[in-house]
Amino acid sequence: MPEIQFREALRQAMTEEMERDENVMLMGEEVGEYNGAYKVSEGMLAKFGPRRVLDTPISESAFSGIGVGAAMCGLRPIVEFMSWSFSLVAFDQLYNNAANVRYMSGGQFKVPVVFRGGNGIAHQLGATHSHRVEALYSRVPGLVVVSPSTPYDAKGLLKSSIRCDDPVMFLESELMLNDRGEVPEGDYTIPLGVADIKRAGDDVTLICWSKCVKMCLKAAEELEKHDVSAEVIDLRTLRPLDMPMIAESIRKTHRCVVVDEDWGYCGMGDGIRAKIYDELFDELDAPVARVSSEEVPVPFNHHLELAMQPSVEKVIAKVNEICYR
Amino acid sequence: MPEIQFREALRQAMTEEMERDENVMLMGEEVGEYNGAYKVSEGMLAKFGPRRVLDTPISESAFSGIGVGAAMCGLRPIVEFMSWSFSLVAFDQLYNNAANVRYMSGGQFKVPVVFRGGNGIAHQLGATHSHRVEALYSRVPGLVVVSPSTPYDAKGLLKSSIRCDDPVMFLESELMLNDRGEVPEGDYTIPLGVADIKRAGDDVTLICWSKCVKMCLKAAEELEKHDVSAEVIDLRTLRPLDMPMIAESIRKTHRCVVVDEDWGYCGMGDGIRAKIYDELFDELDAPVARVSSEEVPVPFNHHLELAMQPSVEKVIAKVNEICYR
Amino acid sequence: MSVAHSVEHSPVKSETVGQVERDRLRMMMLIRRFEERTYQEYTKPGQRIGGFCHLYSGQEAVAVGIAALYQKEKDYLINGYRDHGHSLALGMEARPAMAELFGRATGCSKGKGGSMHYFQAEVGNIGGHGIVGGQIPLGTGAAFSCWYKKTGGVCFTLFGDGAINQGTFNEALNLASLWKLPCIYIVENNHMAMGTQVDRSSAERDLAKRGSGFNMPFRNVDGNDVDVVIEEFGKAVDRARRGEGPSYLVANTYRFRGHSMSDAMKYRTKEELERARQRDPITIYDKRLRERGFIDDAWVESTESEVRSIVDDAVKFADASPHPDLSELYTDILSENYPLQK
Amino acid sequence: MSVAHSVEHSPVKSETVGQVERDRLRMMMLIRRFEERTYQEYTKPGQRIGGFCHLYSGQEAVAVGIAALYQKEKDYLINGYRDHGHSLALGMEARPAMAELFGRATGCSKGKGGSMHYFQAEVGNIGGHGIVGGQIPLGTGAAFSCWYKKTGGVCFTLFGDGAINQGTFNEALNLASLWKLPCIYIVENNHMAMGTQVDRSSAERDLAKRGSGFNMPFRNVDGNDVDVVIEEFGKAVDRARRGEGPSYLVANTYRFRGHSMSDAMKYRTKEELERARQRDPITIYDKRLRERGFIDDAWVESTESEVRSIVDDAVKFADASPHPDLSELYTDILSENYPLQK
Ligand SMILES: Cc1ncc(C[n+]2csc(CCOP(=O)(O)OP(=O)(O)O)c2C)c(N)n1
Ligand SMILES: Cc1ncc(C[n+]2csc(CCOP(=O)(O)OP(=O)(O)O)c2C)c(N)n1
Ligand SMILES: [Mg+2]
Ligand SMILES: [Mg+2]
Repeated sequence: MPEIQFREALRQAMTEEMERDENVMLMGEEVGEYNGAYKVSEGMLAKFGPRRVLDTPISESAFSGIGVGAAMCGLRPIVEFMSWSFSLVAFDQLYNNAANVRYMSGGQFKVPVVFRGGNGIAHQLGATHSHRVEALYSRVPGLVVVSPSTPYDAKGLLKSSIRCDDPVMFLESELMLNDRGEVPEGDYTIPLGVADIKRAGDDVTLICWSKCVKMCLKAAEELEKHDVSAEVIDLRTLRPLDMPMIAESIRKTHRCVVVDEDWGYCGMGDGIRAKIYDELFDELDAPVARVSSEEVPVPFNHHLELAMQPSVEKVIAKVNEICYR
Repeated sequence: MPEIQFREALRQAMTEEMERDENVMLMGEEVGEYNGAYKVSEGMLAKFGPRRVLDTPISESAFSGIGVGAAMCGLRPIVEFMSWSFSLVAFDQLYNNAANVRYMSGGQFKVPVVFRGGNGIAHQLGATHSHRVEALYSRVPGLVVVSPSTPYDAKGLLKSSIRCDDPVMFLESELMLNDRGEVPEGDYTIPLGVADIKRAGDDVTLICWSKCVKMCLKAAEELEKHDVSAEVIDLRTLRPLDMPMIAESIRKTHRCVVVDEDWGYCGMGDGIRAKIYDELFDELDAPVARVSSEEVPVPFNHHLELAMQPSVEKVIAKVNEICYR
Repeated sequence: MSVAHSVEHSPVKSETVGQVERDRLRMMMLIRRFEERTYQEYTKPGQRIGGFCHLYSGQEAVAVGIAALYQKEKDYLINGYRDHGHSLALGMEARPAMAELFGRATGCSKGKGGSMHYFQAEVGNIGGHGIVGGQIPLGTGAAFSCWYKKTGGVCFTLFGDGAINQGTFNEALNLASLWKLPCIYIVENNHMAMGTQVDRSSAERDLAKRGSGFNMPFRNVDGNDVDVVIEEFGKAVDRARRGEGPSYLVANTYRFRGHSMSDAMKYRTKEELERARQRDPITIYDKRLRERGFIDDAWVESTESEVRSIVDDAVKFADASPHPDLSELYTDILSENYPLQK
Repeated sequence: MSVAHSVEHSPVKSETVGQVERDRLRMMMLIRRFEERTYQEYTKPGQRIGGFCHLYSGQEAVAVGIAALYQKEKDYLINGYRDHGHSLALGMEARPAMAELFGRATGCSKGKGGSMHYFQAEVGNIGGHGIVGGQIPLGTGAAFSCWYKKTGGVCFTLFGDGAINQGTFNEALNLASLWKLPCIYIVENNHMAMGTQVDRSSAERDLAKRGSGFNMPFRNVDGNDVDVVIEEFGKAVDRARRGEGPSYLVANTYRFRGHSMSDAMKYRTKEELERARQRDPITIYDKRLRERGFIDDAWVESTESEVRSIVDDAVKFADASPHPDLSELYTDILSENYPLQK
């Protein structure tokens, strides 16, 4: 299998789906002539032309709503946010329109639109450009939230998201775009709503997604050296959540740490932990722990920025804590 | 003590603080000549004139940002949202600007602004007009979130919020504006960050705020008849959370139900429950339960709308469940 | 000549001379009757209609004028929450319309949307929307789909005089003009946003000028005269269908009722209302059709009683209709079943 | 006469003829030097500057022209993320400015804000802001505070040609004009939004016209000629100080560097860049001051080396400065201690 970059995997998914379905198109800031702020859509304008690859003005509310409206009328738009942090200026279009139009119309409309872009903390972009939006959107009935951790998953999940008839919030990470991995050429899909065990283990379950998966795998390696066998579950889809797989793992390990790059309070990690407590309370030998970012705006200074976030060390420490070692 | 309406308590707080401090002013849609969409600001334009009570166009992003910018420059604006649901079109101004400007400037600016209005599900206003925003804002470092349940608390908390040098999201409820209660004339304040035991009990702790407090008090009465003594904690401030009071109660009752009108997943209730699990795991004789709204957009039909929400019956059932009776 | 013009645009085929015009007057009368009956139902004891409810009485010429230009097989219409009139004009039956107000399972949105959220997918009615200005990007997206598929269709995107102060207005109009999308932006200027007069909400009192910065046609239109609406909107529609891009039109009209049911209308004088009554779109068009000899007292009387009985029947139907089953709470949220393998 | 005009506006008191002008040229040279050195520091191996970094080279006349009109005791200035030049022009020392890029505790925002978030409260510099268009309402709020307190102050609210396509633009300009707030809205039109030329982002290519619908003055200004900037902006400032409300000005200029450090500028031809160099604001002003006999080669040389040493010193200072203590992570979030009893 060819080894390619994360960004290429995303590009392959979009390109193949656009070849497969005339109604799929891409719009966003700098996706065309500039070939994408992070070169994800490189070459796509040349390949598909200006009708199907559209550069937008800096008007997130407008082009997000255009994506939703066009989806209601038979298209399957892919809308790129240069960063998910910028979706906050279009929040109403996603939180209200994308999520509610089907319900409010009594099911008369489907909304097959994909919103995608980089999510989370990158490298010294500061408080306003480093938002982690998973909790904001995962809490909304009517939305689907996907966040891949490998090039292979990225391609398969993005293709499924484009074929999905519901609005999908597809959360990438700017810091992962250079990651390389084996990705089959041509068509394959990965189901939405199914997590993936990235590493099997017996003593503790590490729940993570996106950037934190690599971190958890590293932590698991370290823990192995100290005879702690950690199972790493990559959620891949944050809404709907794959509780069956989580439950199966915890019934085996009886211990769990959720690793969340976002602030803790009312975040993704808390939502997941609450579901675990509700369904698996009696299976737990220790509290379901959480490693998340410090509750501060993201600072510019890199040392502070790193200190704020989850780390391999913090994950290991938390595991040891709940394993009472 | 005179008995007055919730809306009058809010009006007294604003009026007294405007008399006390020339830099306090009120702006929002229909707050002036129309005397407020829900008559909270009735008579205030006549009293203070158009310089201090300003009707805005339907431009939430602009007037929210004006509130933040004016606060950075020495004023203490009160910004009314006709409904907190409409804050979603101004989301970036609150989530980014109000919350981050102090941090990003290295502490050079304070942002003494109060955003207030009706939050949550009212009466058949449909999916887009019934949002419960507490989790959206309570998760943000840099913001303070307050939500009163009685006219007395409303006046004391709003006065504290107006005097507070940090941005305060003050969440009222349209359905409570007619509630009557004893409210002292003249000045008094209630501290921010301090919860209130609205009813003492020994067997189970009911955690709630805003509209759900009445519901929990009713449930507690019912439970009393069946020899279950419920303690009702009205959080009053959702960020920062009064964990000491919650802890004290749970150390006594060892059982807890959080009642949250919002969707469950990644909501306020989950955030509170996570904190309880983290700090009090060994004190718990049962899972920390949650009664929240069904995970669906808010339907128009009133029967469905009611069925979606927490109720006295649901609270009682949940209490019985975790008391294993 | 505006008649000729409108016929050329109208999907309605008229057997007899004046039929098209009579149908338009009849529709305005039906909308008026529907709204006034809704008012009675809402305000009478044992209220069976709840939630926000915004009546269209006085603005009928806009919706009916649009309907004359509307091509059901390819056009779209989107609107704010004052959406009863347009939905009826595009052919929604009074029964599902009234049933929606009653929140019944037989409503046009199954009782899940209510007054502010009328939808009728099969005619391209992509809805009433409650968030002021929130529908402007959606309508632009519908126009985008026509552009993308080259259908020759257009999207009528309606909003109020208050909505032009939302940010979406600037973003969407610029983008639609930049891409030459077939979007007809229509401000229904009833001169009030809730209790706020236009001169207290817009620094530029001539609302047409608010659209002057987007390199697209912008103009004021008499929104009380259905023939003028058809004539003026028709030019914009032709332009859009020719692929020349969007237009921005301000239909100046008036609402006879309050903003919503709770509005005491303290901001309004008897005199102002009286002046407005002189320009009631139904009176204007009634007079014109009489002059043209298209209608007489008899026709008006019979049509009056016809629309009355249609609305009476709709109320009976709504009242007799079941509430949605509680299981409906959980349907129509997502279209797919998950886990989803495709 | 623009000199007279500017002097009348300028807080700077000039002892000798031409001093004011020399100070302006010197500041433009300092900004240019600061930015070019920043470019070197950012791109050289062992990079000590991180994050997004947007250079101002080529646009100096706008910031320096504003500074000539700016009254520190009562005015405010707010900007996007391309904010180094304005901050220096308003009197920020090169040391805290450079230290902020290095993310050090001695930076103007304690290393917490970075390049995009320069703030200097004591001169009314209410910041650089990273969200495109997000600062427009904040600046309007600063102007509101001047209006409310009747200080006679104004707020210079700057943003780029791409930012006019954000919704906040429409909302804020209308509201400021409606309330007659002393806000000077300034588009720094460098003709590019990242890789997007104005004619691909704005349906109306004359950006001045984008401000035509708000019942406020709007016009294009040569943003490469500091005297013209002072002259034209001065009229808007006088008007605002007189309480007659906001203005909308488009300062047409050019950025010599890429959008940010990662920009390969494939969209730009050598010829275009050459044409732009002909209109370099520093060259233009240098030439004029020579003609006026205000400067000569000697002055230019000594000033060159002066600004060079100022920037060298700033880099040394930044490099020698400590990183913020990890405890700083938790400070400057809230101003109050909770529970809060007041
Ligand atoms: C974003 C937002 N802000 C406020 C409201 C509350 N609101 C509903 S209708 C309305 C007035 C709108 O007036 P206009 O746009 O003129 O339309 P009209 O009601 O006159 O048809 C307001 C303020 C809302 N629904 N959405
Ligand atoms: C809401 C938002 N969308 C997108 C971005 C990413 N972005 C940063 S600068 C920029 C271009 C802005 O160009 P312009 O307004 O002309 O200012 P200039 O950089 O030319 O000074 C973009 C798209 C952002 N920061 N905020
Ligand atoms: Mg109106
Ligand atoms: Mg630019």
